Amino acid sequence: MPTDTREGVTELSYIDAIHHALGDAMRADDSVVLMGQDIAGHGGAFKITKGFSDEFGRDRVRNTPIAESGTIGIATGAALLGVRPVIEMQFADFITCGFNQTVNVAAKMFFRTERPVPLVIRFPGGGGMGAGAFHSQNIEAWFLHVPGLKVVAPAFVDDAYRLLRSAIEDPNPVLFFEHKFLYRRQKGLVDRSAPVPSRIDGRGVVRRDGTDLTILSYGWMTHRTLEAAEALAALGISAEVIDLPVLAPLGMDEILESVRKTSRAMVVHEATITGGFGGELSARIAEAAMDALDAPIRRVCYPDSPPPFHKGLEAVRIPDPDRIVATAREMLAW
Amino acid sequence: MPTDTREGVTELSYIDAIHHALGDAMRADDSVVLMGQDIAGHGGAFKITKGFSDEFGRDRVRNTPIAESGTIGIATGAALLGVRPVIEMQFADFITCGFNQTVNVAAKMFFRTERPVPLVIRFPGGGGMGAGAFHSQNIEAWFLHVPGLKVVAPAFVDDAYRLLRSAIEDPNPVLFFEHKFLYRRQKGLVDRSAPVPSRIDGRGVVRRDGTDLTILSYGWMTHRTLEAAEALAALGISAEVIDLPVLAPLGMDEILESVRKTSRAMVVHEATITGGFGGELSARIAEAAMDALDAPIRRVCYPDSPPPFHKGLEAVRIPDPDRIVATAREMLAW
Amino acid sequence: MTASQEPLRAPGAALTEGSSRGRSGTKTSKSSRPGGRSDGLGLDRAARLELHLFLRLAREWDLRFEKMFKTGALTKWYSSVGNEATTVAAATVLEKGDALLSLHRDSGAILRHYLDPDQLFPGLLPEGSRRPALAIDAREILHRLACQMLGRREGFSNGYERSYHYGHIDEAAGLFHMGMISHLGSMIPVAAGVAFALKHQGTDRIAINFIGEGATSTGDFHEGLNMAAVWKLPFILIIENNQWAFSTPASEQYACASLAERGAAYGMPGVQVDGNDPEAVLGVMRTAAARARAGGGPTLVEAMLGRHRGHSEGDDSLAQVPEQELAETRANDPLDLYEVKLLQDGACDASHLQDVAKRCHDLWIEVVDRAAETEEPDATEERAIYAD
Amino acid sequence: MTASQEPLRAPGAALTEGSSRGRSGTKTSKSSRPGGRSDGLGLDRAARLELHLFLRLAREWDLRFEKMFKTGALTKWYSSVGNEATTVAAATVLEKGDALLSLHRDSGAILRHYLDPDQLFPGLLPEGSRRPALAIDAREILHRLACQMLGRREGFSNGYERSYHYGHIDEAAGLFHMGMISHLGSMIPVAAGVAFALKHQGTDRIAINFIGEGATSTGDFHEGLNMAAVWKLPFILIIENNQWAFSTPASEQYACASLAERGAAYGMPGVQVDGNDPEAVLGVMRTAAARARAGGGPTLVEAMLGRHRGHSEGDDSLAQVPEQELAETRANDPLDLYEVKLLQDGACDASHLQDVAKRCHDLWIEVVDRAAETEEPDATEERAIYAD
Ligand SMILES: Cc1ncc(C[n+]2csc(CCOP(=O)(O)OP(=O)(O)O)c2C)c(N)n1
Ligand SMILES: Cc1ncc(C[n+]2csc(CCOP(=O)(O)OP(=O)(O)O)c2C)c(N)n1
Ligand SMILES: [Mg+2]
Ligand SMILES: [Mg+2]
Repeated sequence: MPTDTREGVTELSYIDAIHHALGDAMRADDSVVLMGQDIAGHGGAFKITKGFSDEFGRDRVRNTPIAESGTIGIATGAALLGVRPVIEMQFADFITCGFNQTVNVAAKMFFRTERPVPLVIRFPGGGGMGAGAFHSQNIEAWFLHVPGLKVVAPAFVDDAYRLLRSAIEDPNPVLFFEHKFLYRRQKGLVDRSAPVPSRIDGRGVVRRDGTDLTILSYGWMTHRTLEAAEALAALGISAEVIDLPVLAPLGMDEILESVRKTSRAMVVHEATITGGFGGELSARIAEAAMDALDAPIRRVCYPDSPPPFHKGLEAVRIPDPDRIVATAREMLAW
Repeated sequence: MPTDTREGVTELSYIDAIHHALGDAMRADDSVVLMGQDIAGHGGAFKITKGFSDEFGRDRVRNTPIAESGTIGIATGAALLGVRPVIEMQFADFITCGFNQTVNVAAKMFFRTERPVPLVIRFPGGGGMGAGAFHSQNIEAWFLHVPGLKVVAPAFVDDAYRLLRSAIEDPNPVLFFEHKFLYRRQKGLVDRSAPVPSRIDGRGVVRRDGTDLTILSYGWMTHRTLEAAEALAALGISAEVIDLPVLAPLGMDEILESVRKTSRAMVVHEATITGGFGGELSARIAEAAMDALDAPIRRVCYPDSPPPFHKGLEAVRIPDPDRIVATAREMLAW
Repeated sequence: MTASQEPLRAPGAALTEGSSRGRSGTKTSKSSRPGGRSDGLGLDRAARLELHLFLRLAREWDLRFEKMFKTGALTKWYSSVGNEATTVAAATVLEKGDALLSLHRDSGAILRHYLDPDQLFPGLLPEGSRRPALAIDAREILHRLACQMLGRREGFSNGYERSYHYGHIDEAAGLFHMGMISHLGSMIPVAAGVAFALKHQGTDRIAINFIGEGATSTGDFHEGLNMAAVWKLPFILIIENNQWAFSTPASEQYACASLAERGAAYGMPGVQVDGNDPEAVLGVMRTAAARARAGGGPTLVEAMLGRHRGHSEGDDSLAQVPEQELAETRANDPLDLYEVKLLQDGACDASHLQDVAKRCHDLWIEVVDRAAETEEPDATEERAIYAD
Repeated sequence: MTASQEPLRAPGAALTEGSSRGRSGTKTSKSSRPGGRSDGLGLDRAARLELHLFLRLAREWDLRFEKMFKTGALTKWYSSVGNEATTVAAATVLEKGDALLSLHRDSGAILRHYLDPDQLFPGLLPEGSRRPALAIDAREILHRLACQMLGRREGFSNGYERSYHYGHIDEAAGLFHMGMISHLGSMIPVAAGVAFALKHQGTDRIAINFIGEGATSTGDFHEGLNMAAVWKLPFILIIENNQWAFSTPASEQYACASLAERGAAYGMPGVQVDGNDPEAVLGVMRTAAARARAGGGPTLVEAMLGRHRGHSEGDDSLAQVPEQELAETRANDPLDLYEVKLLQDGACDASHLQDVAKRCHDLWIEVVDRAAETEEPDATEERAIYAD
């Protein structure tokens, strides 16, 4: 990990950006407390919190027992009194063991009692590494159907840093989906001294301008979409790529503006297709901009199956630039 | 409850249909076992299993401790050896405490091991009774995003009976959403001696023919949609109402055929809008039949909030015939 | 009998015998009540009459709402009748800045923690070692509480949450009260988390939480208590063991000799106490609270109670309780027992008891009538799902 | 020492003292091993040498895959090294029709339950009271097992599941084996459910399941064991307490004196045993299995082990284990200890041990090499999510 130099803009990997966002937030605000399995000492399964228990002490960097529900419950209770817990799920998939605390206790607390719950849960998620059915899932859609939660899924390093800082300041429960595949592969410039918004709020971010179709994506898939856009350009098709670093709450203005401009919309995500967030996005577009559409809205997603273990079996399921390109061509040819 | 007369067709309430489906399945197949809180003796919170522990014995009608995860886990294990457990959640909302067992153990078992899990979980769900945030939720969308689960949500009494019988015969985990509001209000004719399919499989069922727009719904909302269609007819608008008694797996043929005919599609559900199944339905239609559409696809759903306790606060949130009518009129005027 | 490593025996606490564990249809703890040996606790008359006042206050509260339920003015009611000795005594150890996390049968704890009896009934109680009251306007908070029960706009949740599902936090007064969500067990980790914050923030404040014996079967009971023990949190969980969960007897809920034994499974004291004896409960709670404040960590308290009412009013779940058990339960009504004891001890005379009962009864008529006249929630008002 | 109501003391079982509970950095169970007093168990030479064979077989299995991991032929490996005495001995009580539900360090149990040593190594073991073998083609099943580890098409899950996450059920042979899902604790209720079915279907068959001490903190541990106890299921849960969960020491996982004490919290026997002594474990398991078969319900077994490897190969989690503890752990390698004991008792000579080691080593080279030559899964094949 780079040493802690907070001056100016530095190039960081996605995982280092998360490491620094946590560290900087801990330095900026004493009420921030980290909880998770193996995060003290060892530094967590991905070593993101390495060194923190030495720097901040074991009172603020707390190993938990293997108890996702207990941990989220305790964090929620602590948040009611102004502690700002940031929980690391060892893998995103394990949230199913803390599901009730997340969707019924933390998410509904403000609506029920008007008492804020400043809580962040970090989710190292996603596939691409042959990690099998329980270490590869993309499960954000469950939480996008839960009023009261905010959901973040950065594709880029600067977003990973800034949005995690914002998430920690936000007085609401924020689920922060980090993509494991990007951890060491994705790099970018981060200005750690720039102020960040104190609230999480979502809108589409145009990552590539285009005129023929709009492709929406988030997380790892934004990068595959950008690759596909590059390939499409070579074919003479101009794709506008919109990244959604925040999935909830999500303003639609930028998305609709783009779709109105290009007249075609595609959604790409790694989560399984049925009931995924692509349906929601498609529906919102179909509702608000159907008049502008020159082709059906298409979704390029994981098929409806659990993640298989073998990399070859997994690879055919994860959306790739080829599928995106082929789908875009069908849309243009429609 | 009507006494057990299995001959011919009888009129039953929705709740009695469920009672009889369970009883008839227990009689037909010794391997069916009921598990749930308070289901023996007392007969469950809704008295659906009243009398069963006397008739079938406490070995087959088992009170469980308050342990949704443990119960679903035990049922899953038992199902691996050919027991056919039917679990009653006391209220649908409590499934969050057994979420991991449902989505990770039961749902994925067949894909992972090719070993079937013949398991039914019954969900008394839905609102309309001022029962507050934890006894009113409509949470089917979470499970529609989980490959390997089948999901049923009958609106009509005959479907409630037949689909529950089919669900119990199906070798897969089936989540059976019963709407509490319909329990005693909905009545219908049931032929308890007619054979039922041994598998759950979904397709849209046209409950009212129409030509101007297609409205898709399920559960309680199918009835409100039918009421709305009646009101629309008085306004000279002919709505085709398609009920979806099975949400997963869902064939789209009937739906698309209807939409192609009417050129307009609306989805009505009681679940909160963002991330709800309406998005999926809308997306499928937008993908497969956009060329046929004369108006944007609209969703009439619960707004993004937890269910409030007070009936007045709840009433303004649940889709009602007025909202459906108003939306239909907008679509026709588009 | 306690199964803990460090048996908690508060002076004079009337601990029931683990071997006589109350089970449905069998001998319950009540039959083995060793009688209220309160001497060692050192309670003076004032403290005892204050305890009694809150038992009565809570009882009359429930009776008022039960009546409303019967007349149809309420559609649902979960009764706290029979739990008062435990809940009132437990909340008696709470001080300013402590946290109360209550369940559905804890009106006694709520009233005890919120109220200053001198504000409500000036001069009714003698001077003496009474529990210091929080600086809260008693009438005002009772009005909101009653509105909350009725789902009115002026209730703590403005009609958005049902009865005991609200939270009320008044930092200035040092009041932290968070009610329940329906999902049983869920609030145990949350309460432990409140205790964590209190400790983490450097105070010696504590959090207490209640749970029925049925909800001890939930995973959150285990995860919450285990973490509370490992993190040595200033937390007390009180099991209100009324032997029944809805219609399910304790024998179908757990197979251990006593739930107090689970303390040892987490490395914390576990103590079983006669929950019908407020002074016994108070003794146990004092020890547990002192331990928590001193950094000694959590305690599990199992208060043995009887089932006086059905699960909720109007369901027929009481029909599952054997008649003999029900008769015993009624013969061991905690309020009756305590009144007899006070009379026997000469702590008060019958006219005091009548006076208290009448005042409480009248208070609730007045408070609830006033609440019933307030506005229903306004469905056109916005209610945010996010804090901003 | 057991905290159970009915202490399980199998004849000759080497129970460690609860008071000397192994904790990271402190005295572990191994230092208080009372030595293998196996006499009371009545094991003859054949039975002991069979136990040993499977310890060695499991050890060599792991060493083979560890080697492959080091050369990069495997990307992930969870080692069972050090757990063999517990897992092999536990599976030794399994009979035809019994169910094994294994975790990530249970190759010993799997191999023991699947294999007939006479098929693999004819004449190697003496005649005597050996465990009856299932009628399974040993070579065939080992081939599939090795393919499973390598993610090959011919593995039990056809490459769809990783290593020990598969299930293999062969009704004709009376083999029921279900592996794990990643979510720790989840399989405890499932295993209890398998036990439920076995009981419900009128058999006297049992189910056994393993869990690490870390996973005892999960809600499913609690819900599963509580229900197993209330329903008196023929179920044995064996905690492989190697004192560490990934990088987290037991002291940060639980605060009770021993996990065996949790038996009492559920009303079932809880017994702590020296998990490095296969005969001690076998004794405890025999008592538990007999109890389960007779309708007496479940047992919780806590086998005290050492942490010989990191959490998974190649992570640096072993760095968290204090050197002194690691040295002690290695000095108490269960395989070494058992070999010394067999030699001391004259049950075999050194050449037998060498012979066994060589045969096992060679077997795995052959089996794994053959598996490594098989096809990768076919990504164009359909894999159904629904049974039909
Ligand atoms: C997780 C969960 N499952 C089921 C229920 C339904 N339920 C509500 S109260 C109750 C019985 C509670 O019994 P107990 O814990 O003993 O409390 P008591 O009502 O006896 O005070 C049940 C099963 C629930 N609220 N939460
Ligand atoms: C519910 C859940 N949370 C977290 C994890 C991540 N995880 C995998 S193994 C492990 C440690 C397990 O320790 P233990 O139970 O002691 O078993 P051991 O590996 O020591 O045999 C953890 C935390 C998991 N698999 N499941
Ligand atoms: Mg109870
Ligand atoms: Mg371990």
